[in-house]
Amino acid sequence: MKGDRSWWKGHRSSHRLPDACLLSFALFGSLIVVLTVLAILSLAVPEVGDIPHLLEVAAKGRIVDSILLTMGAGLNAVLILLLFGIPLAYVLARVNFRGKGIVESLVDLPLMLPHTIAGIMVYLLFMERGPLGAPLAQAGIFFEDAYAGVVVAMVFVSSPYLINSVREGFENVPLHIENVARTLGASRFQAFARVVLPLSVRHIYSGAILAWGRAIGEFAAIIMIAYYPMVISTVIYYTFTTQGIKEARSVAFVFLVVCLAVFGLLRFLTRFMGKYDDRI
Amino acid sequence: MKGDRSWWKGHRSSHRLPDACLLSFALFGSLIVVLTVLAILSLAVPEVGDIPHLLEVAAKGRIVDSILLTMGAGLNAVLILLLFGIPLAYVLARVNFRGKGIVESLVDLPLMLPHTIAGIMVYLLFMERGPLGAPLAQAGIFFEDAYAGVVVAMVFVSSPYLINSVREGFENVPLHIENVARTLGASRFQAFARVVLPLSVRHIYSGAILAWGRAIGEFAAIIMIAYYPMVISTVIYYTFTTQGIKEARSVAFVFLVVCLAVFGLLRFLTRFMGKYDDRI
Amino acid sequence: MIEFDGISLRLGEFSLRDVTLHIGTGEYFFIIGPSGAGKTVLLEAIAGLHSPDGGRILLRQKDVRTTPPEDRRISLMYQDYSLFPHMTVEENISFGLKMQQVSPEKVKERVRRIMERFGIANLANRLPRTMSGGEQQRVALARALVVEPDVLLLDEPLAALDPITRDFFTRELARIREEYGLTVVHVSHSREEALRLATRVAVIIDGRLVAEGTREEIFSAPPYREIARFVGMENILDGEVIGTAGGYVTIRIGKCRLRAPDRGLKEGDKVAACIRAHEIRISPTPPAGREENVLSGRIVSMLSDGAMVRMTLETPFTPMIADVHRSKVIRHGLKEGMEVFLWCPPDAVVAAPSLHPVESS
Amino acid sequence: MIEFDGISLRLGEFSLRDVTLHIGTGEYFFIIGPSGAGKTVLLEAIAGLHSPDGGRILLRQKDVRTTPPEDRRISLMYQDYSLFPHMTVEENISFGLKMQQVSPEKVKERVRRIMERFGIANLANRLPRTMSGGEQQRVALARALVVEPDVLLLDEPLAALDPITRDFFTRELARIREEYGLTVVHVSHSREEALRLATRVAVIIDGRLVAEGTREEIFSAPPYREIARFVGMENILDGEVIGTAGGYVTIRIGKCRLRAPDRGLKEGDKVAACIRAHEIRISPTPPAGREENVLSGRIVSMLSDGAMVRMTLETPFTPMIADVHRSKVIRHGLKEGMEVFLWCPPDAVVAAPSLHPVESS
Repeated sequence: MKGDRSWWKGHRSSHRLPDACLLSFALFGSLIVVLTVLAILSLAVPEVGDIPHLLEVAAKGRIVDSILLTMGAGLNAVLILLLFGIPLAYVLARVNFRGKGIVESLVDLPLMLPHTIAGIMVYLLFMERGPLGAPLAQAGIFFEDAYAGVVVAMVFVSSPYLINSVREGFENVPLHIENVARTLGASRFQAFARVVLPLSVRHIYSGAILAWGRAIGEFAAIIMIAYYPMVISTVIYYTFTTQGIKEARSVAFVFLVVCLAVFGLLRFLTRFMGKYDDRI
Repeated sequence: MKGDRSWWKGHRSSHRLPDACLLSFALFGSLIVVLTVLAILSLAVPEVGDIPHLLEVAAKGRIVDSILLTMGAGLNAVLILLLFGIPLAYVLARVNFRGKGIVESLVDLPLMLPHTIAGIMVYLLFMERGPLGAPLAQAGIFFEDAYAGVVVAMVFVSSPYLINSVREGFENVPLHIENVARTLGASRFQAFARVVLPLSVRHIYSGAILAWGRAIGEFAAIIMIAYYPMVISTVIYYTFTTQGIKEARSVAFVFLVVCLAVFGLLRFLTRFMGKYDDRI
Repeated sequence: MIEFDGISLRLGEFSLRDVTLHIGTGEYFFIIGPSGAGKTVLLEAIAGLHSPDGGRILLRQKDVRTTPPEDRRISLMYQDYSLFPHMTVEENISFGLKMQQVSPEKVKERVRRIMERFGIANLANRLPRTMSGGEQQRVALARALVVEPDVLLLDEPLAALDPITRDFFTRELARIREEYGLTVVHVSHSREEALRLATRVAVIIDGRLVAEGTREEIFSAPPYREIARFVGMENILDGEVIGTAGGYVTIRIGKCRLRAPDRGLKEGDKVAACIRAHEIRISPTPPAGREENVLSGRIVSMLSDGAMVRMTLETPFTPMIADVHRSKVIRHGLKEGMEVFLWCPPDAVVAAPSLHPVESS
Repeated sequence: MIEFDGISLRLGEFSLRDVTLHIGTGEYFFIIGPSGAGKTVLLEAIAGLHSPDGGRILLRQKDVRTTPPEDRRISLMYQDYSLFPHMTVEENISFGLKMQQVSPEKVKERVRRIMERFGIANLANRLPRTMSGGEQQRVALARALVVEPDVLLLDEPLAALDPITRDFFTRELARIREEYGLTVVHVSHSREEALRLATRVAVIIDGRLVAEGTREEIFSAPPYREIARFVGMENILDGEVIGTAGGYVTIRIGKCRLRAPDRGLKEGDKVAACIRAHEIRISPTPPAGREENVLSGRIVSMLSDGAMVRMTLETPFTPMIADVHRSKVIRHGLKEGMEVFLWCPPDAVVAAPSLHPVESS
């Protein structure tokens, strides 16, 4: 390395240039970033070049309905996850119990599970003859090729994102603060509701965004139980196989723009949240 | 809450029982875990009950080939990622530069991108008429319905897992240690190779496992560019649509068992790695 | 007021082992010990935040095994103050009263009064992170005291303050205890704080209560070598008891002999002779009329900081440290390199055995 | 040896602003200042780990703008020692020599020698995390010195040690500097360490070098009020210069007047009169023949720690602290609550203006 360095040794700028090692690392590593940029461009450039066709695709009722369905089912899944995930995350953050490692593995399982296996599992569990699907069908709730099936698949695959993020938020609230609240007369639930929860708002919010993003992007697990109603991923795949890449590209681009816009908005809203958890 | 607590107040054990709040949280939160357990059981129980059929499926040449293909392509993707991801992760961990936020977003993009959009992007980029596919086809490398297409799709979707994990490992190595190595006469590359890299071994390893798990589980992005050769996810989906749930369940179970066995083995090997990064 | 009866408690890497303790009403009880010794765990056990694995805790003569922290009327203040970062000063102080369902008007009135008492009324609408350490400390105290506890637990309350603010709060704590009639349990590893505040002192090492007594007993006559080291006795000379007579023991250290008050030792015991630096007298000639506890040595270094001069001396067995008043140094013409005599009164020598006796020749 | 010429450097929340400094060969140069003042950044800039945004650094008379850290022959030791956790003690110490392509036999020999010098030969095959703080400290020193630097940078090297080990290493550092003929730059905020080691002292506050001088100049006659506070002057009384005559200034503090040596002040300047606690004499009657620098006060508290008694006194303007020898207390029969007179010689009063003058009436 010593020899390599000579080329900039004579440099007269007051800022020393990064050394040869860093530069070659940056050059090498940037190839991955360049790949992503190229991928975006190869999707975006032809679409932006043919705005009329793009608008035509975007205005199709089928596409709009599908986007609304996907976003709505994602939101639905996140609400269900918040209800069950927040208590679970608190227990995992604050209690040490025997078998905790197993519970943690089970929580993380959908992360590592191949998506089609997840799909098979959800189908087996919620199909009309399935152990959960059968009794619920009696109650009038159907999952096969139904909205509820989309939501259930989304809940399953996105649960680790929400739980782990919320848990991290709870763990970041110092135990000391909770202890002090207890000694001042708060029951555990009061301490949780008045102190721990408000101080974790940002983590809960960003966990919800992550889970929502994962949910609306799911494909494999959803098509097993609910090919219909078509979520947008299914529409993209269906269009690709039936109408070819040009049509599919347009649908994909519309969905990408909607996704980026919504994520951008959600991230922007984060700014207006309490910033207490930055500094505790 | 105060009233609720009375039921255990009379308890005489020397360990106080967890309070009502914690218990109800645990009860509520465990529903998510129970869902996962049920999902595993509904896949595993019938299969374990019909061992002969299972063995028959597992022994099919098509299944074995597909599993080997999937695992091998995943390994291939991880090796490519290590080559480019480690330098990128080091730069992100140690250098602050203008536009770093944008680079980080680009690195994370495949995480949040709906899988079918990722598939469209990879297809556009690497199809025979694509901006990268065309020149590489000239050089004799084809991606459409080819092994290289599987690998490229896997690299794209699993890159954030490796890069973020390795970066975290590098960030955990205190800058002070690297600084001391420099003052003792090590160039930046020597300090990286002799000090930073060995201290990040566990993070690199677990990042590689994560990326590999994500790669072998991918479905949507792969089928766009390479329906053939069939990775195992494609086989499961194909079996599901052509032969029904019973056959698909067997294939899924075989793959699940292989995955769990390999992950278990890989995690077990972690124990024999240097533990220095626990305590720095 | 607070009784520990054989308390054992494991909590990750910290533990308490068979701690028995009695803290009376109105005491200012100090708990000292090295970090990681289990001091904070002990406080938290008093507050009800951990349940002991074994033993009983009595509070106001009642077994509190099943009393949760919120029903114990004990306030706890940590070193980092642990203010609620999302609440203003006023909301922080109101929190405890609101939890106790005090009516809003009464809350307002009591909070106003205590903020005035602590001189923080002007901070009412500030958030904790915008305040200095001293201000945070005052808010934390007000929050702890507004609920009118009769026990106040302090976990290194002064460690995060600069020396001048620390000095101020040391006096403030003494005043508060009287004003509110509190029983205070104060965890620290500062010798100075203990000297200024404590009525009684307990020493915890490795989860065990190894000594308990008045501050004079612990600081002037530490019962064990480890404690002598911890409370900052400058000279600790390892030796062996070779005789006892008339309430004194004779300790052999190398070729020298030191007399010290007998504390139940017997011949052959390994002990350390511990001597504070300011108890050692230095003179260029053998001290007249003294035959015992005289050593010879050479001044290696002298360092003046104000009225006292700190000397390091080479002696036949170990370097020793002596603090001598500047006037003495001038009178005797003491200089670096000089051969001198060291003397100290037998009553200033503390014979302290080791907590963990080691085998040696 | 080391020259800073108008160095500016921003690094996250730390910054240096226009620092000019000259450290001569063989000096033991101390840099003190509150935490976050930029002390560590300054050391790292000397080592070449940061490039200044403006200004020049000269090392051995050469501009080192383009010299990377590995070519500067400067060793750096952090407070946490930063041993390589995956290498044994021997590998840690060998690292620098290997990087400099010294032949394996020579590496072995030089590492063996320095391990013996530091009494750590028995630790050769241990990993850092298995060792005590003092052992780690010795390994870190050996690793820094085996490459034979002529400059040693120390970042709070003693802060993590217990008092007794710290005392030992303070002496060790002084010895090492002589033995190796080093120029040492030592960052700390301990006054005691500076008093024992420094040949020269610089004070950094908020990234600016606000004072530089011999240790006597900085500690006995701090040029600014903030420094007086930082170096632990116990009494800091804010007032105003109302006259200058014969090399002395008169400072009005409330209704009292104090005389102090003139340091270029003029009438109307706001200054603080700073007095060390041990410079204050206390007597029950007005001191004979003294007309200046006499105040009246009342003893609020007395605290004895060894030979000295620390008193807190109420005076017409502010509480004051005085350290009085125990024999004086007994001779004058001083007691808490007593009305007394305070006196201090004009030469012991330091007139220090503020670094950041505030507007006041």
